[in-house]
Amino acid sequence: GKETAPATRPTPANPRVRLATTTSTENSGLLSYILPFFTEDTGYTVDVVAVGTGAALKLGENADADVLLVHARAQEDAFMAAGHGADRRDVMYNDFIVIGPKSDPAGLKGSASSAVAFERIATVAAPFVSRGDKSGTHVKELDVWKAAKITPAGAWYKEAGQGMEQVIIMADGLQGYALADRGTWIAVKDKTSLAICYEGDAGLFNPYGVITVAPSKNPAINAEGAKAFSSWLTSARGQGLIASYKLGGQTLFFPNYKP
Amino acid sequence: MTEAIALLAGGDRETWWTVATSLRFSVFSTLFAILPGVPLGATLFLGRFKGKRVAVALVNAVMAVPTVVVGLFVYSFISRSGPLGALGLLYGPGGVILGQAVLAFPLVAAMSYTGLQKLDPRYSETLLTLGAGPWRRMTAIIKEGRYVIVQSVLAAFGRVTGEVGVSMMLGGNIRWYTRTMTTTIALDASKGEFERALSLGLVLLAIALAVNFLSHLAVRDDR
Amino acid sequence: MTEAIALLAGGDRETWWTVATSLRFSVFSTLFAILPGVPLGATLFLGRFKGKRVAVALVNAVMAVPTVVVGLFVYSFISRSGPLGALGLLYGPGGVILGQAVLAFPLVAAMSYTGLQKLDPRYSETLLTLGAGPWRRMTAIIKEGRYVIVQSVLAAFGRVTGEVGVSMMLGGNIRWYTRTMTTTIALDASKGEFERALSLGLVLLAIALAVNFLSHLAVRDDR
Amino acid sequence: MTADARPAGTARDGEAFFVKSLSFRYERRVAVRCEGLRIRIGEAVAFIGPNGSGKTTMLKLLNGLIGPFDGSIAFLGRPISHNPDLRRRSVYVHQHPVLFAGTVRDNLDYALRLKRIPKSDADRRVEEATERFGLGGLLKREAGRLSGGETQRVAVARAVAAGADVLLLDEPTSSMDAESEIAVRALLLELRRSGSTLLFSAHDEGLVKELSDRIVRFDDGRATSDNQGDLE
Amino acid sequence: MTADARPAGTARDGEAFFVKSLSFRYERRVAVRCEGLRIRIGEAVAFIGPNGSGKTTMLKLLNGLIGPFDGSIAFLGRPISHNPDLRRRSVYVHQHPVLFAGTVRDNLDYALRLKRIPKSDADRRVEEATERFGLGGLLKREAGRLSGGETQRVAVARAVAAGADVLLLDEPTSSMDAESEIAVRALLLELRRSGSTLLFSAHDEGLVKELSDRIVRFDDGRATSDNQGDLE
Ligand SMILES: Nc1ncnc2c1ncn2[C@@H]1O[C@H](COP(=O)(O)OP(=O)(O)OP(=O)(O)O)[C@@H](O)[C@H]1O
Ligand SMILES: Nc1ncnc2c1ncn2[C@@H]1O[C@H](COP(=O)(O)OP(=O)(O)OP(=O)(O)O)[C@@H](O)[C@H]1O
Ligand SMILES: [Mg+2]
Ligand SMILES: [Mg+2]
Repeated sequence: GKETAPATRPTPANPRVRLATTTSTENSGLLSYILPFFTEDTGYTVDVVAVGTGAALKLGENADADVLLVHARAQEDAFMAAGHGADRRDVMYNDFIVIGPKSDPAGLKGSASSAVAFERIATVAAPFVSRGDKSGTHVKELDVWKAAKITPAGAWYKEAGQGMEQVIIMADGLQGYALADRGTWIAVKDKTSLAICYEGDAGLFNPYGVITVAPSKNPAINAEGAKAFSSWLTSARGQGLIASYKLGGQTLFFPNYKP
Repeated sequence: MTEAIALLAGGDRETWWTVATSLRFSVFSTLFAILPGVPLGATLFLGRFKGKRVAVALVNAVMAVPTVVVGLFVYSFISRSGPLGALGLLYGPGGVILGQAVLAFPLVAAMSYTGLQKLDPRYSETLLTLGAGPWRRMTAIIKEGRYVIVQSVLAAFGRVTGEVGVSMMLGGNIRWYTRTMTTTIALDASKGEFERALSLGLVLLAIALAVNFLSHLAVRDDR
Repeated sequence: MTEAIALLAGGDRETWWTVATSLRFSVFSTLFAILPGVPLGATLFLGRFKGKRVAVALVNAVMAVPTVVVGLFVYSFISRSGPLGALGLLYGPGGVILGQAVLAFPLVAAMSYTGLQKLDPRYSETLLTLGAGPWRRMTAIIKEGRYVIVQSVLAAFGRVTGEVGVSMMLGGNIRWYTRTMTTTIALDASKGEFERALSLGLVLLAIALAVNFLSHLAVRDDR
Repeated sequence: MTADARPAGTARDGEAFFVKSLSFRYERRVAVRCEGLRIRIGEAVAFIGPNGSGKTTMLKLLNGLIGPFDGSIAFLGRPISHNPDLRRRSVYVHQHPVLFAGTVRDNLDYALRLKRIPKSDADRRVEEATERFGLGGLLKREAGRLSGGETQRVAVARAVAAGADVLLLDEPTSSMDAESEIAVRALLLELRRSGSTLLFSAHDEGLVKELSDRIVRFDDGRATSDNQGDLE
Repeated sequence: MTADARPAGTARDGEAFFVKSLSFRYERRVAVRCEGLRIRIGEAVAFIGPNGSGKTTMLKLLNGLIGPFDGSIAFLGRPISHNPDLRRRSVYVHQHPVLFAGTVRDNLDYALRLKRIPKSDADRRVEEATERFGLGGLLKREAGRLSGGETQRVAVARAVAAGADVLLLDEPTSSMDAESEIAVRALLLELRRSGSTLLFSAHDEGLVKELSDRIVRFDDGRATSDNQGDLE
């Protein structure tokens, strides 16, 4: 773009911020939507490295990222407790849903809770594709199985060990069920023949956090940039933009920063 | 390194199972890649037909196609809505083996062709003058170039053992079913378990090393 | 196919940019892989030292190491907390090029070695008897085996152009910075955009094909 | 068979090769040029000339191993391209021959199999060749590891055993010791007497004098026969 | 230099090769066995014997191209392993030589460079070799594409031009035409007169008679010299 308003755009000393995040924020299109505004407002460009949740945290631990945007509350807390992070803030949330064949062979619709829904899947041994990768989604799925007092095992339970998108695609290929986050689902759903079979359980809450990596870990960390990103994302402007991002007419993420 | 040894020696049942599965897939897919690959390489070498140049370049170029594209390509055939969907190969061992064979076959052909290239032209002339037909010439030239052929087979084995894209895409990395060394490694890497991933990489290297040594016993370098 | 053409002909700026970036990375990394790889291959061929067998097997076996492991290995050096962290190569072009070179270098060495293998032993004997030292013998044998060397370089180029693991791991697939054809394809495939991924795969194949043809003009097959 | 019984354009009675207006080039340089040459069945013809004059090239052309060329070459009355007789009835032995992987015996057996000699006949032929060429000690040896002269002896034996009746031999005794050379000469004389057609190149005057009915001289690629009337 | 001035165990005055209790095997078969052999500087020695008797193997052993072996071989008074004189002063030419990529001239130049002949000297030598071996027409030709005899001529020329004074030639004229053979013979005679040491294998009696001071006979791997007193 042309430098129409050079005076309004700040020029930080170290203008590149490196964000390690999970694939869901990148692939849902949220980051592509909000980051240009961030650059406009602050002068920072963000290098987005989209990886698995665990890998994102590991990159933070190794100081290879300046700031993280992830969704795995327990691991995030452990990360902070170990002193790897400087500051953690809630940013936004969406929810998990159970997807499956449109015909819904296990009859999940109208289940009282997610645990009940899972129980029905296990009862008819309908194919179920699990993330199996210790991601936030996987941890949540295991919680639900625990709540249903079921240890999933057998040929119907496919522990896939892949990313959210791939698991949805596999569930489609196998005509089975899967637990998915709504953001990724909305982004991918047109490529599948699946439908949402269960949603709305308060237990299926999926919160995202932004963590600035402790600057003391390495001199190369762009601490100012990380802070700027974290503050901007939790500012009224950032929160407003998150709320305004829609895909196919649907809101994907709900801002929830509380100072 | 120590972790790699610990993983295996410690008798982690799942690691051993994964190693065995990887080997099984690789051996079968290499086999299925050799069957068309070696004769194709030999035919490219012996043949004097139009479009030979194009064929050679094509076979060479296929190496640049990412494994995930090969995976997608095969996927379009074996997916439920694909022509071979009824066979139910997707997300099962059959799918992985088929995909890996499709991946390795041009490699085998290209490397066989290149290797045979350096064979003394008097061999094929002698075959011709003694009246060998196309089939005999092919088999004889494969025999003369067996050292080179084994090298190309080893390379193919290495390639399928080490690739991730096809195994992920067509096998689905399903635990106790289609999970291989490489998909485990990819999973570990995505989980941030970098040390474990590296250790498993070393195990893979050790396996490949062993296979290489064994093959040397079978066909000795005759220099 | 039509979509592939449409993507390029339609002048999608990002696609073109990605193609150019891929080529840039591949060319440089192949270059850096050749520099140690070809001499190593030739040395393995000429040398009569202890442990040669092990060295050859090792170089061959490295092919079986998944690219993501190579990526992790290099990562452990260029991570900010690694020994080369200060160079700031991670998640930049430098990191990808380094990683790809590390990936391709044993391939170049192994293929050069195997190719030279079939060279008439009288060549090295003649060099020896004429009093060529190790360095001269190496350069002369590379010249005699240039056709084979070019083949191995092409294979390396194909390999780095088509690999995903290293580019993903060390480049981070950052848009307008380190995004390559293969990482784009991997991303598309993961988003379920199979047609687009396949189309880009075809583009990649076309590029590799072109490079193969060009190389044939440079070094003609002298059979 | 009489010439009259054949359709027009086929060989005259007993004509092995008929070459006309031949010209062959490796890249740009012309390596062989021949206005006309007729070689009758049963003839023994020596190709002589200095190094690089085109003898090897001509022998390979006559056996259809290299091409394409300008002009025409006929074998037994038919063009050599797509001529089934060529592979069935003639064989070329390289100046410096190569043997296949396996033992010397494997090499002989293989050649016989290629020429479709029935198994019963094959064993007898191998035995005969072994005796004639003094291969007794070599039969079980690895063929790729023989000395230069041994290799040449086995290669000629392989061609003869395969039973082709048109032999194209490129300096067949150049690497042989005196004894083998005498034995091979005697053998070739015998083959000639029994009606085989022999074409061979040689620098050795003794071989040429003893064995050839006729000489074709090569000079810088130009092949000319001593015999007039090769071209009508 | 006098023998007395040297430490014990070194060569007698003018001793090129001294072989003792040599035995060499390819895999299991013994290919060469020699109780003792002494070759003086300036001698011309012919290696003769039937095919496969070990001539090539012996020449390669003497030039340090194959190994390991049992027994000892000394060149100019020192063991051939790690003997810098070996590469500087002696050269072996294959029975069927190969030339390097590039032109014939490139091949000559390259050999001279390897032997560290100064540039000024090199051009003169190439000219000389060209004239002596009649290479005029070949100099600019692609070396890999020459005929058998041409290749052999260039290979011998390359070795001679490189200025080694101990030449090991394996059947050096076997593929050559009469004219080249005469020229090469004359040249070798001249080299012998000027003090070079010549070891060559041959089946050609003429070459042996004309050129050799002495004969070493090979029989099934056993090398014995006509000259008594080789072993004290
Ligand atoms: N690479 C090899 N491996 C095994 N055996 C070999 C090898 N090269 C030669 N031989 C054997 O060693 C013996 C001596 O061979 P060599 O080549 O020295 O014979 P030669 O006297 O030079 O014969 P020629 O006159 O035919 O050239 C022969 O029996 C031969 O078959
Ligand atoms: N593959 C090739 N490419 C180009 N030129 C070649 C090739 N082979 C031979 N020639 C050239 O063609 C000419 C004829 O070679 P040819 O081998 O027929 O000679 P020849 O009469 O058999 O010689 P010799 O007695 O040395 O064996 C020579 O000038 C030679 O250099
Ligand atoms: Mg010739
Ligand atoms: Mg010999």
